[in-house]
Amino acid sequence: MRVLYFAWVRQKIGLGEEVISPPPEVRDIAGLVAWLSTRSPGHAAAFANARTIRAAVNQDFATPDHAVAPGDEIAFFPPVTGG
Amino acid sequence: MRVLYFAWVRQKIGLGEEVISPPPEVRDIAGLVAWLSTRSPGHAAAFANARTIRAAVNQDFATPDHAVAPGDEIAFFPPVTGG
Amino acid sequence: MITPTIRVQEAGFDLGVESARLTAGRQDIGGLASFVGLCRADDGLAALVLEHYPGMTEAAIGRIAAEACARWPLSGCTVIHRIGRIAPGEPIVLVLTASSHRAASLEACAFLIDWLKTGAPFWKREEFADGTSRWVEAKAADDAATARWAGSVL
Amino acid sequence: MITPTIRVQEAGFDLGVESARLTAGRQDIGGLASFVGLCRADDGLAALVLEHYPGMTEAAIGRIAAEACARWPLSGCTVIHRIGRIAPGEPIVLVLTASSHRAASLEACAFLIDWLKTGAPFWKREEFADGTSRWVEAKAADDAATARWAGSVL
Repeated sequence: MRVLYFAWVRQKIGLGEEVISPPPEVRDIAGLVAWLSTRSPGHAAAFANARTIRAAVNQDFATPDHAVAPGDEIAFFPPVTGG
Repeated sequence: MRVLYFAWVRQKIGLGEEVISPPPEVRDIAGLVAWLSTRSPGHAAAFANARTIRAAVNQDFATPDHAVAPGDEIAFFPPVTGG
Repeated sequence: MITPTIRVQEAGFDLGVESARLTAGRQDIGGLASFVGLCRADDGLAALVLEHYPGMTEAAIGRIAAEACARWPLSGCTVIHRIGRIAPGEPIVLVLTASSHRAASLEACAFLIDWLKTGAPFWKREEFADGTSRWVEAKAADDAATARWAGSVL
Repeated sequence: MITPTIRVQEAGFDLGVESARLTAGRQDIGGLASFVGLCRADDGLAALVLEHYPGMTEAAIGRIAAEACARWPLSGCTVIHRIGRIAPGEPIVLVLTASSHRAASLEACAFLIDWLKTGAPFWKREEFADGTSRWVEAKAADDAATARWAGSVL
């Protein structure tokens, strides 16, 4: 599973991208956030306030209950500010 | 009093402009239209359907009850179609 | 309060040139909205011929632009309306509005073009390839679009 | 159904060039609406730095543009969004919509810029003259503007 980070999520984690293999009980975005938060203090800081984080699964916006699977491309980022 | 005609009002009357001296009982746009209608068959045709005619007094849109005075610049034209 | 740029002219205009003129040297403009009305070749149309009321036209557009500046915090406003003969594909009218924020520029632009349709003394005549010609009739839809901006003092 | 032109690029763009490209050789366009978002020099801003999600960005803008084409009868649609470093006074985003009628072009243009603000994965960081830097926070007003276009399937 490939995970991408953008904007201040990327800065707090200190990585733009990582390849991970979460345990099988991680089935959705919410579960993945909980599991990622344990990986480093940076991860914990980035995901500390889940309300300020948005996610995408395979390049489509996804809610916390969206399923995640081994081959997916997952991304975490702040609310978007384009335009 | 100077009267200007535009678009099909001008074409029906056959004049773009004329200087007129209506009698003193012509006090407003409605009265002026009635008086102008008697000047020629072209005038009569132009003003035959008063609902399709708009007016301006001194370059400002005016309703039929708007007063007219000797020094005024009056204009008659169809509803506008700019833009 | 800014001074709108208003021009009534036979010559064409260039959106890029006018927008560059409005924004040149500025760092306070966050949104620039524009509308260009063009001549469509509907039903064998050969040309549009636009007549106007010299003097009143400029005054009417000036009042409409001043009203837009009073309603929205504009940092720039350009209105150009062509007269005379216009071929299909050519531009007829340009409205350009700048503001620090996008909503103001977009709303003022829509307001101005709606009002120009119903509040400025222009008349369009259509000339067709077969030599016939007819005056364009005012549309109830245009009055309705203008009425959206209720409460105007125009 | 037209194919929108969508570009995500570091380079600047020119409104005049893009509008000429969209209307070249056409005689069926009655209205061309545009919006350009520019970088303001607020509070000592030295530059905006725009980050995006390559791949998803283009897909998201493509879905938003397709939705606009489904809602309004557009005869042309261009969306250009810059990324990277942008100085005050420079353009950030362009939305250009053409239709046979003005209302469709104006509404689709407003729809697209509202949606781009909330539906495409861009993030802005502000760099200030004093060397500090901060991520721009999403605005509730932008969500409200997007919500105006209720019923979207996006």
